[in-house]
Amino acid sequence: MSIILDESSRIVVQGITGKEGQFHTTQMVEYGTKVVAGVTPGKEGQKVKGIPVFNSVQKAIENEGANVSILFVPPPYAADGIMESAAAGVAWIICITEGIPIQDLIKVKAFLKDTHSKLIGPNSPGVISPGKSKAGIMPGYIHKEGTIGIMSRSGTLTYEAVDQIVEEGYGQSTAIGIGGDPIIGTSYKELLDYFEKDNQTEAVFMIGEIGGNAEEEAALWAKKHFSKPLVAFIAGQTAPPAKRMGHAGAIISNGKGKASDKIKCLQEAGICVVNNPAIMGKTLHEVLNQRR
Amino acid sequence: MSIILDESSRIVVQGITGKEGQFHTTQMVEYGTKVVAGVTPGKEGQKVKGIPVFNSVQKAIENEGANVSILFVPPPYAADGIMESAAAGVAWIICITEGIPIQDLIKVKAFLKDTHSKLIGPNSPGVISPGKSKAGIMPGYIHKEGTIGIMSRSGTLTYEAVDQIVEEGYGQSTAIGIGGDPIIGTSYKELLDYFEKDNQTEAVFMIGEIGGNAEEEAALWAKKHFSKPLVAFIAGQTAPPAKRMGHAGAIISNGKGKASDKIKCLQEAGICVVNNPAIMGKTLHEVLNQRR
Amino acid sequence: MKIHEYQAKLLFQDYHIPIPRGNIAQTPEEARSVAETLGGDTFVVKAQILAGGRGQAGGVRIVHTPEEVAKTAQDLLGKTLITSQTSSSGEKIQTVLIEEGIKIQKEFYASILTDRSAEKNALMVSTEGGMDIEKIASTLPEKILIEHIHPATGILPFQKRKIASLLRLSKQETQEVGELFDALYLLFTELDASLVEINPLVLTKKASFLALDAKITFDDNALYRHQELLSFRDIQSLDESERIAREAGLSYIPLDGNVGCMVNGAGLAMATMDIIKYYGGNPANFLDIGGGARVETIAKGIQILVSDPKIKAILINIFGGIVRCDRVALGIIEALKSVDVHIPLVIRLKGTNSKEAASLLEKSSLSFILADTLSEAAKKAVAAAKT
Amino acid sequence: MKIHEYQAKLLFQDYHIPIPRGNIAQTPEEARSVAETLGGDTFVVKAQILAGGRGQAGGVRIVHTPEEVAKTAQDLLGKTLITSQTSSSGEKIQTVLIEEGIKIQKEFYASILTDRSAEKNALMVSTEGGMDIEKIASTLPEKILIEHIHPATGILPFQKRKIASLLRLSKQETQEVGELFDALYLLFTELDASLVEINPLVLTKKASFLALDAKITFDDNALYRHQELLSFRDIQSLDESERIAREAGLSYIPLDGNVGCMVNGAGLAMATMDIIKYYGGNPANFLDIGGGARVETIAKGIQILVSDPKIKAILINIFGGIVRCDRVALGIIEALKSVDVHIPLVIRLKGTNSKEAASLLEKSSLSFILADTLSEAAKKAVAAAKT
Repeated sequence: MSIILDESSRIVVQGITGKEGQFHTTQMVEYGTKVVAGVTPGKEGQKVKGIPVFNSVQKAIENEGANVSILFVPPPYAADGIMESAAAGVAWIICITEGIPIQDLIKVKAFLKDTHSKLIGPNSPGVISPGKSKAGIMPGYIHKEGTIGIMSRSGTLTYEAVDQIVEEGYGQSTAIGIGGDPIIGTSYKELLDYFEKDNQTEAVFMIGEIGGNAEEEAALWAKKHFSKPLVAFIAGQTAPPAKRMGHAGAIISNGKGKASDKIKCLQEAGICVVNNPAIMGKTLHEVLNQRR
Repeated sequence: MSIILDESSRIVVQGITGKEGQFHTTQMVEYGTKVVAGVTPGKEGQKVKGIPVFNSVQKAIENEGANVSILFVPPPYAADGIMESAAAGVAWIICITEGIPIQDLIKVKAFLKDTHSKLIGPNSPGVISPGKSKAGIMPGYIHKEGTIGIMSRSGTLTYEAVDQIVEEGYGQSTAIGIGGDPIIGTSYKELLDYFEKDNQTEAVFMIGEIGGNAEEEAALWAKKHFSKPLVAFIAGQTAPPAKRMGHAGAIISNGKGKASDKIKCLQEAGICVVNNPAIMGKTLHEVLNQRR
Repeated sequence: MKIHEYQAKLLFQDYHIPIPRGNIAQTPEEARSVAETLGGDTFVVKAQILAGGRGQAGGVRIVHTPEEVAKTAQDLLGKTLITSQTSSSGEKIQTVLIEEGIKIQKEFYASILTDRSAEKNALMVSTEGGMDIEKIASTLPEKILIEHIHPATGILPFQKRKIASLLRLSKQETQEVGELFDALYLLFTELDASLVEINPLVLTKKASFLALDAKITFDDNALYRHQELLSFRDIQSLDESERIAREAGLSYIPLDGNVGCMVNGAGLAMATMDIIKYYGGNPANFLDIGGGARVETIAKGIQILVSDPKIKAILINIFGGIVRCDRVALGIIEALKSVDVHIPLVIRLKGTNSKEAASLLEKSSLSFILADTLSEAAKKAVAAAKT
Repeated sequence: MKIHEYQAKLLFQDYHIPIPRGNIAQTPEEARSVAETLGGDTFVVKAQILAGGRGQAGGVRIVHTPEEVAKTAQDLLGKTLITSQTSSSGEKIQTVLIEEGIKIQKEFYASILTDRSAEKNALMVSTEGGMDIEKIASTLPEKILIEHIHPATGILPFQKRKIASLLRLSKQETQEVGELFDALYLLFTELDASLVEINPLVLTKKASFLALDAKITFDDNALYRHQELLSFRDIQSLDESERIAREAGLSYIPLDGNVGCMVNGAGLAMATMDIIKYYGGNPANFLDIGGGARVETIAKGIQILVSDPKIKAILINIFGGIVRCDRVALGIIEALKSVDVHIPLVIRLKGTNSKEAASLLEKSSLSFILADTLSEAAKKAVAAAKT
């Protein structure tokens, strides 16, 4: 097994007729993903690379049995698209869209509480279970099927980590970009729970960065509930304090969010933290070696 | 044990300085309930029957360690009082208030999703775990400590049932009025889960009535997950169709809500349904006797 | 609280929900004058009653001259209209609404209401306008769309697209109907409605939407924050008994049986009706006197039951809790001083101080039939009604 | 997007949030005229810059005559103000705000902002107005109240009571401050702000509330739906480099190091800065060119780095995914035709078509230092900056 995606995942692409949607649909199909439907309101009846387009997610589900949606929908319409998918009942919603207003996301989070759907992202490169299915924009070929779960807030840094890990001879069970926005769907902590229960996953690599306290929450949870090796890297040790929110923002987060605090918290929870991004793969290998 | 309330429950009375609040506080204290604090904004420093009054639930918790709140707050302020209790973090909120606008309750339900508090009511006679604690307006003396869990949407009909059950020689673990309003906090279904896990409870008597589909949901859940004897009565077989909502209301509930449909659904789930309210106690006794 | 169509349309105007031009009249002369002011060659005269089912009962008529409008108003005003949704005594027409005739392209159904199971408000739409929505639900359920509205978001764009898809609307029409639903939801939440219904919602030949009918029910519990709505309350349209009940704060619903009953608590009241039926009787009403049980309330309750000629016996069933039975007994004795009861009265007082209550009643010079258990009380009442 | 105090106060007025009387001036003459119109014997002249920390830096002055107002305006206008929150080059004052002097009874702090951890908006209040809120948080945390706002309810009465309790307000004041917070929250959500701050919020000697200062930051992602706010954008106050970056859609933050870097993706950009530091160098900036990596974008990025005299070497680190490295290489070659680079340039292109990219770069007549791994790239860049 893997998490979120496997061979049986049936993907519906929201925004399939857009430039991004078309391009990545092709890429996903080439990777072997079962893209069964697309959605663009008003374009029902069209086809993109032979894939039928519907006016609504509900119709895509009724007609093609889609159970995962991926969004390449422009920011003004993306929150609505997420909620449409959730109301229609897909299991996972993967939102690639970057730049969704934060007030929209606050409403999305409230809306999702009354549904059974889980959201990945927004501002995520997507999810890949190598060898099985890819719902995202990551280059599929750098990945390899295997035993390492990867979760990250970043895109290209994840590719770097994947590359290093493959270099050491390991593949991935599932690699997930959880999204770079301040408010996102599924957290590291929740994903750890999935990885814990997943047979294929033997260890997890977490790529964090400054801001928020998602890494700390994951660490505290992992200390109690996660039995597999967990290795982490936190980007942003040299980054200046976030300019965006000013001082009030720093208070509301209780002064959390600094890389040094995160690293300390993770280490206290017994997690191995890599301090040089060039040896992410190597460190993981060492940790796994020690355990054997 | 019992559910919701036991000897260790520390009650804060919201609206303690009002007429109802004062009267029932006295009654509860006489029953042996640990009423540790009262709340009425602007009346901090006063005492009611020796119980300290605070301006906010948060202060009542900080000062007196309250973990259950009961509301005798007039309808215009009740929804706010419930949310205040939830934000302050009491485990159970028991709302006696009748006549809260339904739009307020829709917001309350959304608000509660982000808290760890559970709501009983509104428009509930309250909760009693006989011999231990009473947070409600029911006459304590008719109850007796024992093994039967009771849950009901009604007040006096529950007293009738309790009376009949005691007549047959049984006491109650906990008796709960879940509230007579269309939108309420904790459902029959959720309470069944608590009763299932409660050692003291050997059987449950459910008193339902026409309207909504809470009894049906409980029955479907019980069929799968409830291992103890469950006996039910549904009031309103002769009641006229609800006038309030007109025809549109009947559609939205999918034609559900009729007593006959409810009884059929419960019986199909293997639940013994009493058809004469005069033999609620007797029937429960027979069911328990058969099982032994 | 229900309000009249013309009142609902006044509120629609406040929220910019389009309605036909028109005005009300309470005399044929007023009606003629309204029609003359409206102009045109088609008028609709609509009887203003609170119950539904007007159309089939002849309460909505299309005519073509101000003269005919006046004549129709004359016909309707002061008349009692009996529809499938009124009681058998019907509802008196005190006002008519006269509107311009509208050239209709399509008719739809639209409403917003609270869905107790989902614990949310919901919008309901159907392609089949002007029909009984319950009938559509049973025969053409695929023609009905129900969408729940999250309190943090309001009606979402994807939900508006679903409406448009069901109703096969153009882009321009989708935009228009989306705004109409937003306005309807705003009215619904701001005014604490429990139902707002437009049946039919029409698309005119001029391609714009119009609420041809309008029905609003308000949440009685929220009226305290809408003082402006209280003037809409139409006590006149209620039965005499229903008016007395409302004024006394009693929850009362008349039925067709012969055993009247008066109970404290809605659940016990229903159970009492059920057991009357169980022992072969027929409950004549639902009557919940609530928790207080003051002398005056009890007196009003008995008065209502006594004035119903169908009732042959009365069962009073009180389970005393916080309310003591001896107090209730005194209340009954006091009440019966002011109300003359010519039919058998079965009384069951159970719970707190019930023994004291029984002795009080026995000591009084009035005649009752006392009962101890619920079954005994029901059996005695049913038997008494048969004699 | 940050806006100036006077702009924020214009929006406050729209939402009926009370502010002192006042007006802006861009010349001493205008300033004198504003003061004369205001009248009274106390005036506050406030430099309008986007960064905080104005007060300590001498950007807010109290004077008593229109003459002094003109003189103070003369002092401030055109001057560059360096505060604890500006960059070392400071911010130029182009406008001053002149307001009436206010007699203050009490000073508070009030703000609304988004709490990413709670995934909700929150209001923050403190008894300690006019001070740096971060300092209060570290020294007097019990003087700060933070309340999360549920999107379905807005600010609730119990939360307003908590504010009143902390600030020790009378019933009348509680009512007033409650309305002020409702207005603030409405502004915040309707205009998609990420921070609205009033510091100090004052209770005047006349016992009414007034926003003495006003600070608003908007969510850049939501500006598309607030065209009316775009006129508030003050490009003039930005550094030349920051302006170029914004126009080119680059995410750029200058720092104090000597190794410039240009990376695709924020996470990898931060990791690149970290590894420069790890190998003994000092990153000069954060620069994320995003996913597209068009020739023009790359050119602008290099141009920004080259124009920073502190930078002694540049590291370009690109992990090609969907963006092919050969394309990026062509972009760099093309870009270097228009930008003159006099410092060492270390390039690492990894991922899709990285081999083709390397050969393209080698074939070009330009001089680079190529690297394969992340550590190699960082080491080479750090070494190059030292020479």
